[in-house]
Order: sequence, then C-alpha cells, then structure tokens
Amino acid sequence: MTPALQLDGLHKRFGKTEIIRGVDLSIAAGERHAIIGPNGAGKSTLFNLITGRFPCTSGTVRLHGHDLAGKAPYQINRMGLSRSFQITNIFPRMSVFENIRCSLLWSQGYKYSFWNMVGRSPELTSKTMELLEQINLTSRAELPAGVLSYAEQRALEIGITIAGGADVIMLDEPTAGMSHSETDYIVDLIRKVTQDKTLVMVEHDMGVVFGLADRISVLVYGEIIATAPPEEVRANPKVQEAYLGAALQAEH
Amino acid sequence: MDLVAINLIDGLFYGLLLFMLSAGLTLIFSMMGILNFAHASFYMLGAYFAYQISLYLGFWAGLLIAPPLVGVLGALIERYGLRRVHQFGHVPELVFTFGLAWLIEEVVKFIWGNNMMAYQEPEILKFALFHIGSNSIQAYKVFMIFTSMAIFIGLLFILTRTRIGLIIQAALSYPKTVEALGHNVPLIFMGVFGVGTALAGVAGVLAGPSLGTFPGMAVVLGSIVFVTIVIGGLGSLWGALIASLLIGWMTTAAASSSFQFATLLEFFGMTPPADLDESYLRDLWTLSLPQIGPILPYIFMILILVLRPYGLFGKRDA
Amino acid sequence: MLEVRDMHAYYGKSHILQGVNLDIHAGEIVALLGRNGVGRSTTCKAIMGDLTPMGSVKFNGMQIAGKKAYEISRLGIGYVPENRDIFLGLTTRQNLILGLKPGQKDGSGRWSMQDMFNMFSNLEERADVEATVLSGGEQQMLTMCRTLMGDPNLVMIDEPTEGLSPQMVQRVAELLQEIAKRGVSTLLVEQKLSIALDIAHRVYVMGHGKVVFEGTPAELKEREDVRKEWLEV
Amino acid sequence: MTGIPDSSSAVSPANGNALRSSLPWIVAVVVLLVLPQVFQANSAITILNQMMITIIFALSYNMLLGQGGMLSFGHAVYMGVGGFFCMHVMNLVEANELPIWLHVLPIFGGLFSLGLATIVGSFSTRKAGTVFAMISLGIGELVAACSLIIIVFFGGEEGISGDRTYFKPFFGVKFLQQNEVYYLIAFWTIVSALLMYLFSRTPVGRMANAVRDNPERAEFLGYSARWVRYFSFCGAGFFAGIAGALVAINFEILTETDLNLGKSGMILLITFLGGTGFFFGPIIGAIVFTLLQSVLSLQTELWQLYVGALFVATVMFFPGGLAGLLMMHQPAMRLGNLGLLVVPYVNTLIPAAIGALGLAGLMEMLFHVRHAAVGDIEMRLFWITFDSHTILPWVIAIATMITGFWLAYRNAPKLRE
Amino acid sequence: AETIKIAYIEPLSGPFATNGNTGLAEWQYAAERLVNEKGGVLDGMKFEIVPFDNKLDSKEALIALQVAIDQGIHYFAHGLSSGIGHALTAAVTKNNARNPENRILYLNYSAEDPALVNDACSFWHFRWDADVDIRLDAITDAIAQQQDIKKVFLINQDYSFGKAIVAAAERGLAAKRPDIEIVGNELHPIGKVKDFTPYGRKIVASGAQAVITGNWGPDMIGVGKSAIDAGYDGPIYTISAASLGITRTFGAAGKDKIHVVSEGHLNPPASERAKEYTAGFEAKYPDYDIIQPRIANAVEMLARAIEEVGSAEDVVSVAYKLEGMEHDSIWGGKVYIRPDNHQAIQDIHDQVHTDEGITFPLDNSEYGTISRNVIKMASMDAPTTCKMERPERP
Ligand SMILES: Nc1ncnc2c1ncn2[C@@H]1O[C@H](COP(=O)(O)OP(=O)(O)OP(=O)(O)O)[C@@H](O)[C@H]1O
Ligand SMILES: Nc1ncnc2c1ncn2[C@@H]1O[C@H](COP(=O)(O)OP(=O)(O)OP(=O)(O)O)[C@@H](O)[C@H]1O
Ligand SMILES: [Mg+2]
Ligand SMILES: [Mg+2]
Repeated sequence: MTPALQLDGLHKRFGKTEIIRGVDLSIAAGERHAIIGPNGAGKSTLFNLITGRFPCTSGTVRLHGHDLAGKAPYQINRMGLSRSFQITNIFPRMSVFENIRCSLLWSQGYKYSFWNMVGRSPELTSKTMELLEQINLTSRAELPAGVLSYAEQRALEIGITIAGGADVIMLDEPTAGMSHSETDYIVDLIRKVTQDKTLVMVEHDMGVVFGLADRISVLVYGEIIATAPPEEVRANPKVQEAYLGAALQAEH
Repeated sequence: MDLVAINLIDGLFYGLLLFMLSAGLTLIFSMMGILNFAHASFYMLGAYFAYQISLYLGFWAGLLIAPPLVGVLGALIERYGLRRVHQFGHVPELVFTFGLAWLIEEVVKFIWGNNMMAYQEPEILKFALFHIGSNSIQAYKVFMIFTSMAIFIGLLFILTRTRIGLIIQAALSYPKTVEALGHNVPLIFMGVFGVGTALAGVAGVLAGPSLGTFPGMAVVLGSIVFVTIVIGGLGSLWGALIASLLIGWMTTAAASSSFQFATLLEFFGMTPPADLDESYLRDLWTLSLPQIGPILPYIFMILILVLRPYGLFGKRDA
Repeated sequence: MLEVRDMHAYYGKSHILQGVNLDIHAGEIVALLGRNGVGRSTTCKAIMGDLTPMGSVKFNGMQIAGKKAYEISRLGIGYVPENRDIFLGLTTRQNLILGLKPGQKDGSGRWSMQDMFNMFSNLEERADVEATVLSGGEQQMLTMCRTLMGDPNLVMIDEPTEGLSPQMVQRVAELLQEIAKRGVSTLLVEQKLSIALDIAHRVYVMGHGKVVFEGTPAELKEREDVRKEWLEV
Repeated sequence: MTGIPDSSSAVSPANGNALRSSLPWIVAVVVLLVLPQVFQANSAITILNQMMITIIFALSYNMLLGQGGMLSFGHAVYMGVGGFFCMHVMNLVEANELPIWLHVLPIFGGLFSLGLATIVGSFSTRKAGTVFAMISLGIGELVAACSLIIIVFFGGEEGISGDRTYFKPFFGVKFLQQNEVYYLIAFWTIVSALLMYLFSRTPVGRMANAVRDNPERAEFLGYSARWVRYFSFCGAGFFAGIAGALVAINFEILTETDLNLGKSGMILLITFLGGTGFFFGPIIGAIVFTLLQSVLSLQTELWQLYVGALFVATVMFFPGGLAGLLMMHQPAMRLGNLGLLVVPYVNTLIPAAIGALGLAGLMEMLFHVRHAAVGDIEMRLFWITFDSHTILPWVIAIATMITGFWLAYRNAPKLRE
Repeated sequence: AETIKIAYIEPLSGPFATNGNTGLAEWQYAAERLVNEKGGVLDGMKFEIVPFDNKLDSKEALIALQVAIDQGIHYFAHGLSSGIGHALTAAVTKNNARNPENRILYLNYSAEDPALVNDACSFWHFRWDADVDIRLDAITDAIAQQQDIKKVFLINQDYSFGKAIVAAAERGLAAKRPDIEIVGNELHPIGKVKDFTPYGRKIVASGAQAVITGNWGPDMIGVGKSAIDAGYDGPIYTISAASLGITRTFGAAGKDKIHVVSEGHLNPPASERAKEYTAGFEAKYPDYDIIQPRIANAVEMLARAIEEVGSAEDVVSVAYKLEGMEHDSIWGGKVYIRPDNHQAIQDIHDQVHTDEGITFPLDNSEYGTISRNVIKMASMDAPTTCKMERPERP
C-alpha cells in the first residue's frame, strides 16, 4: 500500500544556511504521526515544504504516491491534504460561521461558480453547524473570528483545517497556548475528527504527543534522529539528550 | 552635443527635486510603513509658508524657517491624527493621508486663494551662472542641485552613521525590543514623520519659485512621487535616488526630443493611411514622444511592478 | 529591589497571568521555572511594560506598572527577550551601540564594549559583520551583551541557553555569575533545570499564570511533588 | 481594518426567512418608484439619477476594496471606458437607425469594461496590497492621459456626446424627459445592486472575503487567491461599466473627468465614508456625498473644505464609516435599550454639532470678509443677515464653537458607556 | 419687481474657482452698473445674476443647467472651458427642442473653440469673445508686420484648443508671410508637465524670434518662465497671460516680452466711460481685475435686445434680435454679431506686459497690459461652416 505521505531526501536552505538536511519519512495511511524536536529544528519548515508554502531545495514529497513538486498550496489542498498553522491563521473579519463555511466550499463542489448561492444550500449550512458543534463554537457562530479568545481561535484553526474533508491532516502545535482542560478537549477533538485519516502533528506538549501519536519522529537540526513508537522514543538516550532535555537527564 | 549636456543638467535638477520629495516619503515609509499620500501637500505647504515669510523677511529666512514649521505641523499630525488611525490598520491610514491631502489643499485655497503666488528666486541667485551654447544655466538651479545633494548625504549620514539612524533601522525589525533598550520609539516616530515632512517642505521652498506656487502643485507632483519610490523599491534611499534621477532624465529626454511615432511605424514598413483624418489610427500617426513624456514613468512603473514587484532596490513587499 | 504583587496580564482576551507575586533583591540571581507556555516570558514582558499589567510592580519602591517600556528601561531594568531580536541589517557593533541609553557613552557604565569583547572573543572577531549571520549561540551572546551595555541594575534574561552547545552554556553560566558579582540582580527564565539550580540563589516555579513554588534550589530538589507536577514532561 | 465586523458574513446562518432577506429590496423598489412623485423638478430627478449611478459605482468599488481587500486608485477607468463605448454605440444607433432599445445599452458598457478588466486584471491581481494599488494608479494615469491623446475613442477633452432619443422607442417612451430616464436608471440600479449582492453570496464572493482577510490561508482551502481576486476584479469592472453606460444615458456626454484620477479618488472617499464593511455602506456613502455635493455646493463656496474635514473626521473617529456607525447600534437595538443612548447622544452630539456650526460660521465670516466686494459687509448665514465687519458675530461664532466642542469633549466618554 | 435672471454656470470651487469668481464679479458689476443703475429694462426689471458651481465638470454643468431651467431662467452665461461649452451647447439645443416652453439662451463670453461657431454651432448660442481663429488672425498680423522675424515657435497644450491654435497659426503665417519658418511645434499634455525647462531649451536652441502659445494657468507661467530663464529674448504671443497671479509672477522678467492678444483693453483707457467703469470695478473688487471686458458688451446687448423685443421670456425673438446687432462698445469700436454663426466681430488689441503708462495695473502689482496695436473688426468675413437649425420666427 502506498504511504499517505512519503518524503525522500528533503533539503531546504535559506540563503546559506541549510535548515532541512535530508529528511526521509514515510507515513502510512491512517497513522497518527507526531514530529517533535527543539525550537528551530525545522519542524514548521518541514510542514511548509510539504504543503507547498516554500519550494524544496531538493528531494521529493509524495502524497498518496503523487509527486507534489511545483504544486501551489491550493492544488495540494485539492489533492486531499490540509494543514493548520502554528501562528493562528484565520479570517479575522469574517464570522466564525463564515470561516467554517468557506473552508467547506471547495470540497462541497462549489469551486468558482457564479450561479450557486452558498446560502441556498441547507446541506452546506447543516454541515457547517455540525462542525461548529464539534469544535464547540456554535454559540460564537455570528461573531467576527478576530474577537474570539486565543483558545477559541485555536479551536477554529483546527475546525478550518479539518473542514475541507482532506484525508491527510497536518497540525502545527494545535494545543499551543491552551490550558490543561482545553488541551484535553482539543486532544479528544483531534482524536475524533481524524478517526480514519492520516494525522501529522508538531507538538511540544509531551502529554499530547504521547497520548495521541502512533509513531514519533524526532527532528534535530534538520535531521530526523529517530522514528519510533512513543515508548521507544521516550527511552532513546539520543532523544533525551537532544530534546527531552537536561531535566530528565538529571533525574535519571 | 550641447543640448545633450543641457538636458543632462536639467534632468539632474528635476530628478533631484523629485528625490528631495521621495527621500522624505521613503524615510516615513521605511520607518513607519506608512504610504503618506499627503506628502506632496507638505511640499506645497513648504512653498506657501516660505512665500509668506519671504514677503516679510526675504527668501533666505523662508528657506530656514518654513521647513521646520512644516515639520512641526507634520509631527503634530502624526501625534494627533495618524497615531490614532494607525490602530485601525493600513488601509484607513492610507485613506486618512488621502483625505488629509484634500483637506490641506482646501485650507491652502482658503488662506491663499487659487492664484499662482508670485514667489521668486532670491535676487542674488537670479543670474545665468554659465552658458552651454546659447542656453543659460541659472545659478538658482545649481544651488538647488547642491542643496539636494547635501540633503542626500545628510540623510545617508543620519541613517547609517548616527545612533538615531540605527534606532530607526532597528525599529524597523523589532520596535518593541528597541523600546525595551530605553529608546522612546513613539517620539522617534513623531520625529521621523516631522523630518520627513520637513524634507518635503524644503523641496517646496526650493521648487516653489521655479515650478510655481499654486494650489494644484501638490496634485501635479503627488502621484509621481509615489511612482518614484515604488520604482526605486519601497524603503530604499538609494533606490529613491536612482529612480528619481531615472525619471528626471527620462521625462527631460522625452520632452526635449521630437521623435514622432510615425517614424517608428514607417520603420516597420507601415504606410500612413491615405485619408489620415478619417482613419481610426490617426492618433497613433500624429503622436510624438513629448506628448506622452509625462506618462512614461507610469508605464515604467507598471512594467517594473509586473516584472519585479519589489521595485529596483526593494527588499520586501509593503 | 523589584516587588511584584498580584500581577495580571492579558493577550487580547486570554488571561495569561493570573496574579503573580515575585521579589528580587539586590545582587540576587532568581530563577523563574515552569513548563512551556505557563507565562514566564509574559511575566518579563509585563514587568518591562511590553504589555500593560494590572496589579502592582514596584522597582526600588517606585510604581512602574503602566509606565512605557523605554521609561522602565531608563530606570535601570534590562530585558533580554527570548527570541533574540537581532536587528536586521546592523552589524554586531551597531547592535551593541543600540544597547546604550540615549545620551550614554560607551564605558561610562559597569560594562564597556571592550569588556564584552574580552568575555566573548567571537563577538570581537565578528564585530563588523552583519549580526544576523552570526550563529545562534553568538546571537544569544549578543543580545545579552546588548542589554548589559545599557548598564541596568536588574536584568531579566529569557531562556539564555536555548539552542546553545554545552560549552556555550557553561560560558553563559559564568557570565551570569559575573553579572551578579558586579551588583546587578538577575531574573533568569530557564528550562534547563540543572543550570538554574546551580547558579540561582532563589527559585520560583510557575504554573498556569501563577507562582506555585518559591524557595531555594535545595528546597526545590526536596520537593519531588512540585517537580513532578509542574516541571517535568 | 481589523475590528470592523463584516455584516455580509454575520448574516444569520439560518437563512430560511426569505421575506426578511428580501424586505430591504422591496422597500428599495418602492422608494425608488415613489421618489420622482415627490421630487418632480427635472433637476431633482437629474440629481437622483446621478445618485443612483454613484451607488452602482460605489458598490462596484466596494467589491474590490471592502470585499476583496484590493485598494484601487484607478477604478474610474472602468466606468469611463464603459461609458465611452456606450456613447459610440449610441452614435452608431443614431447613424444606422439600429432597432435597439436604450434599456440594453448598459449591457454593452458592462461587457466592454469587463473586457478591459480581464486584460488588466491578468497582471494586476497577482498580488494585493501596494503592488495592486500602484498598478491601478499607473493604469489610471495612463488611461486618463490616453483619453486626451486617443481622440478617435475618447474625443479629447471635449469628450464624446450623443443623443439617446434615437433608440427604438420603448412602448412609446422616447426618453425625451429626465423622468423617463429615471425609471431606466432605477431599474438598472436595482438589478445591479441585486446582482452584486448575489455575487457576494457566490463561492467566489465569499472567498473574496477570505482572500482579503488572509490570502495565504485561503490558498490552503483549495482556492487560488489570485483567481479569486481576478474574478472579483472582473466583476467590479463589469458593474463599473454599467454605471458608465448610465452616465452616457443620463448626461449624453462623457469626458475625461469621468475616468481620471480625481474620479477614482472620489469613489474611494465615497465608499470609505459610507463604510466598506457592509454591503449597504457604499450606498449610504453615495447618497450622502451626492447630497453634500449638490446641496452644500449651492449654499457655500467652501463646501469642499467641509467635505474634506468631514472625511478626515470620519476616518479618525468612525473607521467603519457611516454604516459602521449605524451598525454599532444594532446590539443596543436588539436589546431594546436604544433609549438609554438618547441622553448621552443629546449631551454629546448636539454640542458637537453646534460647535461644528460655530466653526463653519467662523470660516464663512472669514471668507466673506476677505473675498466680498468692498462695501459689501452684509452677509447671510443660517438665515440671519448681519454685518460681518462688526465684532459681535465673531464673538458669537467663537463662543458657540468653543462651548460646543468643550461640552462634546467633556461628555464624549459617557457615550462610550 | 420681478427680475430677469441670468444663470452663471462656472467653477466656483476647485482649482479654477478664482476664474469663476472673477467672472461672477464682472457679470454682477456689469449688470449693476450698465443695466440696473439705469433703471433696468422693460420698465424697471433688473438683471439678476444667479451663480451655479459647475466644478469644471461637464456633468455638473448639465445638472446646473437643468436646475436653472427648472427655476424658469431663460439666459445663462458660461465661458470657462470649451469642452463644457460643447456639452452645454448640445444640451441647450436638445432642451430647446424637447421642451419648447422652457427655452434658454447660451451667452458665451469665453469658450473660444472655433467649432462652436462652425460645425458645432447652435442657434441658441452667442459668443462675445473673439475665438481662436480671430485672435490668431491678429497675432499672425502682428508678426507679419515685423519683417525681421523669420522663425516662429509654437508651443501649446495637447487638446483641441491648443491644436486649434496651431492650425490657425500655421494657416495665418503661411498666408501672410510664407518666408517665416515654424521652427518648433510642441504639444504637451495639459497640466501634467512639472518642469518646463526642456521646452525653454528647445525654444532657445531653435533660434526662434517669436513664440506663440495658447497656454493658460500654470502651464502659461511654465512656458514663459522657462523660455526667459533659458535665455530667450523675443516676444511671446499669448491669449491669456494676464491677471490671476500671472502678471504678478512674470513681473519684471516678462516686461515687453509677454503679449496678450484679446478684444477690449484697459490701458490706455478707451474713453472716460471705460475709465470710470474700470475704476469702479477696481474699487469695488480690489482683489479682482477686469479680464473679460466683453462681459460688458454682452450685458448691454442683451439688455438692448430684450428692450427692443419687449419681453425677456420670448427667447426666440431675443435671439433673432441679437443676430446682426451692431453695438458701440464701452471699450471703443463696434461689436457686430454675425447672423450666420452668432460670433461677435470686434476690434482686437495686441497688448504688452509692462509697467509703463499703465493706468489700471493687474494683480495689485505695478504691471499691467497696454494696447500697442489694434486690428479693426478682425476676421469680419472669415468663412464659416456653421449650418444652424433655426426655429420659426414668432
Ligand atoms: N524564511 C526563512 N529564512 C531564513 N531562515 C528561516 C526561514 N524560516 C525559518 N528559518 C530558520 O529555519 C530554522 C527552522 O525553523 P522552523 O520554524 O522550521 O523551526 P521549528 O522546528 O518549527 O521550531 P519551533 O518549535 O520553534 O516552531 C530556524 O532557525 C529559523 O530561523
Ligand atoms: N501574542 C500573543 N497572543 C496571544 N497569546 C499569546 C501571545 N504570546 C504568548 N501567548 C500565550 O500566552 C501564554 C504564555 O506565554 P509565555 O510566552 O509567557 O510562556 P512561557 O512560559 O514563556 O513559555 P515558553 O517556554 O514557550 O517561553 C502561552 O499560552 C502563549 O501561547
Ligand atoms: Mg514551528
Ligand atoms: Mg518564554
């Protein structure tokens, strides 16, 4: 079976500095995969390379076996890949409802049509409401998204990401800036909405990572130093040194 | 040929005048990210203030007093207008300066009326400094050329050599961090806007006598200044200088040429239609380069933007 | 010297600091520990006036809550932000010069540029190179030195060892001790427990926008429960 | 522009209530039908016609600015070019006695402008922001300059004129009178406004908002930001062309002033004055501005000064425009406590208005003293005739101005609740 | 008593407001001084000038015209911008055909496009100003008399007015002095040139001995100053280089170089009556000058026509009465309205910018223009292509 996402020899340099130095990674369909690593290791950059936000210097990215080279973000999205952003990236002046509805449009077959009124379709509306229910923002539907609280915006961010119905979902630090209880809620939400989808996630909260991921890749200075199930990663001394940090070392 | 030399000087003169305006605009833009549509209005205010002062104290007093006055006015507008609008975002800010330009023009008309002011060069510079062929070069123009060179060097010095220049440049990337180091960034912003508008004021004081002091003078130069800094690359002082000179020479060359497009058409083997007056192409056949000279910079800008959206020397998109 | 009482702070509507209490005495190194995102950086920013805190913040007895960042800085508080903030297009030397307060001359304070260069020879080698090309470690050095140039009486340093190699970490520890020696108080925000516990005189642990533990490093070592709940992954 | 809610998107998700959503349109149709009965003078009708044309133009501009986030300094080009083309069609009809109704002329204008927009948009909409704005400025200058050079199409500074009465009579109507034209324009105003409203409900219209707010994210939703901008741009061009055609019909002449930078700047100001955040904002802007322009300019020579000041004040104090100001009261209205606002309003706005009148009076007196003929010392202001060369009126004006503004300043904090 | 209203449709705001306001002052003064003070017409009906702001925009002018017609006004004055003149002529012709009961007459005192009395002429339009053809006839006459002039430079704004000047100048020079060479013929965009220096250079480089320009406003000053600064020393023949700040700005630099060719003249005063009239105006409006002397002719002749017809409402009769009317102008000489195209034929003066012998200076400066040369009844029998539709004589 072709992996959902396959990275081969991925390199990226900005000017002189090489940020991603040869990443090979294969993520199976239906897998929940987490990428961890110190700040500045290149995790977000990796996301950006996969989703076509930056072009790769060399290497290939394959989505369900299709090469993504040279594809614009919107084309990649249409092939069934969707992502969220580390820095909240929503449509601040539009209502929450509208944020979600816009995210649904393409997958519902609206495309660039001039004759379909989006308000006319009860199906679209009910789907939107359903999603709002899931991310717990029904009561906020009519507010401009820009006035939501930080946590609510994070929830919306995830809602926008999953709305398009893509089967590969990439989340960049979905719980960043959330409190414990919110984090738990989001973890449940993520688990629910990615039921039989492929999930790739960057996260610093180890509770979340170990709770959700089937496998974990550790990215350090642009290289993956380990890819393994959570327990193995936790035990790996290299990982402890590079990422989990001195605190743990001191303890052990 | 003599005419070429003269045109180079004239183009330099006009280009440097444009530069004085675009330098202030570039300063304001690079520092504060504001495209100040009212910039040319401050240029106009400079000319009017200097004219008013020159009536009582003479030209030189005007040159000394008017630009600081304009600068103070600019700083006040930054403090009480722009800073308030700033929080609403970039578009309202731009629209604010747009409205400000309108308002300043109306106020100028209210105070000074619609007529051309008889604002004159100082007597001691009113002579032909030298001749090239039968053409004379006025001392005043040479004076202007040197003044704007001095401004360029001064600005470059301020921007690269002094701590203020450093602060300005640093605040571009991390204003909050600069503030945490003990520098009063809002005050500097106000100061920069003041200096930028004062520079426009200097341009007004100097250009008023030679290009005319009338309420339309801001509109005439307003959009061309934008074209200049966009071509040069927003925020780049060198870019502004190069673009100003390019535009100066381009328009001067166009105005002084007598090129007919018919020549070009004939070169491509076309023949003028028999009944030119009835032909749909008659306008093309009678077109000459001086006729379209003033719009060349706009064509140039569109080309630049399509090919190189950051302008010649720009680092980033606004 | 610094006295923070019931400080609250918001980002937009999210309530990040929910009543922080802190004390720093003259010449002391105080470590502020806690997990990612509990609000340690926000605490620094709120003290610094980057965002407006509610509650009381007193520096040498003077209320500074609500003052502007540059005023606070001029009173003698220095801040080293966590993401370095190297100014684009400026050289190392120019970055250092910007650390000087308006009107201040190099060498008039506790620290001169030459002191900095003596301590970190890499910086001297790279003095006239554009600072953004420096390595991460050097950039971290530079931001610290930049702040010290302004001769503060209290420095708040946010994650100085992040991304540094072990020997660099050692140098930073030395610098921190040097700072204390010259009579400057330090508020150190750290994740690497070992260093913090080594050099700090006192420790605060933060959790969810509040201080949840306060004591000496030795006391913290005793408290297994605090470490388990608030510090470990 | 953050913080300005966008009504077009804040519409109730439950959209079953067809009556509620069509009510404003029905009211608009009725009002348009009744207006000419109330204002019968030809000149009033002409002003109404101009108002409706400005409404279409401003709405089309807001398709760019408000909905698509594209700041254009050259939108008048599309109105003017469409109008000029229609003028030529009109002259062709006259010359060849073509059996065409005048009613279809706007379609010609719209399509022609659409054609131009498809060409210009292909390179100008690649980026939003400054690049788009400056290209629009360049194109604006270019076309305005061409209009004086390409005489075959633009007729030079005289422009192109024609005669609408040569069209095939529409059930006996020959469009000799302004009020016959009125109904034609009203028809097209309703149709265009409705179409533009519906456009904002199409996927492209919705995505235009998304692209405006966050083009990068929009790309990750499957839509190309560039194509979305392009379609909005073309749509805006089309409706501007319709407005241009109506200019051709109403005035039977088009000149350079219909497409120059001044016109483009004007429509920017009008749209902003009305409010870009709401669909009906530009409509309010167009109505208010046309009234100001035609009524105020009859009263005072200083009208442009006042309009400029009004404009700057709007941007400074009500960045949402007049529509934003109105909509600010919607929550209070829903809660039914609009009444609570009356007292602070009276306390603030009335002194502010009085202060503004005092200031205006002062300006008028200054102007009169400086510009009136020697010996002409009487002036009329606010229905009072007085001698502008005595002290008393000045004292009164200054005093009203100062007390008015002072009271308003003092009471303003209370208004913010 | 009731008044006879004359709508005045000109820019009263915007960049050309001063032109509009000056004209308004002149119309009001003329109506007051020449009609109302003498007891009005038709047993005491006074003239009233009703100003409308057209913002220098054709559409606004048409709206203003509509308002005027709605108010029952039968006469309107307009002159600034031939473009608007065309729009108004067309509108008046349409209105008078569509609404016979609300007809209105167009008193054109300044829009100088020759087309208005040729192809685009209208029965309802009368022009008291000398048009481009007539003025250029006078200018070329003046040049033709100076035998030492061999080279002439033309510089004009690139629009119909400028082009009409070029055409008339070329025609006139070719007919009167075939030996004169046109060494330069520049058309520059109107109001867009910031720096005229290159044009000044071209004038000097061409060795021109006379310059002809129809430029007005800042474009006029630009051309004049740049030529003089570049070292040009010959005469500059213009159509509108007086007052409105221009005279003051040229000052000493333009002395004896700037020629203004127009009908009517203030210096030397043509008669005691002209002197009194001008002095009265200067006293009443110290900031303005009489720059359109023909307004006095228009007012007097309209009053005469109304008086003779016996009604101000019967505009068809008034129009027929004006056709062919001969009138002794306050500025000396005669004014005759050609019936075939409604153009006034009158004396044209070549006036020079100077500070010597000036009774009535302009712009509150020492400088003014003084008549040096008169062309009597210029272009009396110039051909016209006007074919106007005439209504039935009542
Ligand atoms: N556009 C860019 N130009 C130059 N360098 C860049 C650019 N974007 C990122 N970098 C650098 O690449 C490195 C990796 O950045 P990236 O954002 O991928 O890290 P990350 O692993 O996601 O870290 P974090 O956990 O903080 O999000 C950083 O050192 C960053 O400075
Ligand atoms: N500009 C901002 N807007 C909204 N929320 C923010 C912003 N900056 C930080 N936050 C949130 O505020 C909370 C506290 O942030 P802070 O930076 O103080 O954490 P910290 O304890 O320093 O953690 P770290 O280890 O990440 O530095 C976090 O949840 C963070 O996501
Ligand atoms: Mg990241
Ligand atoms: Mg932190």
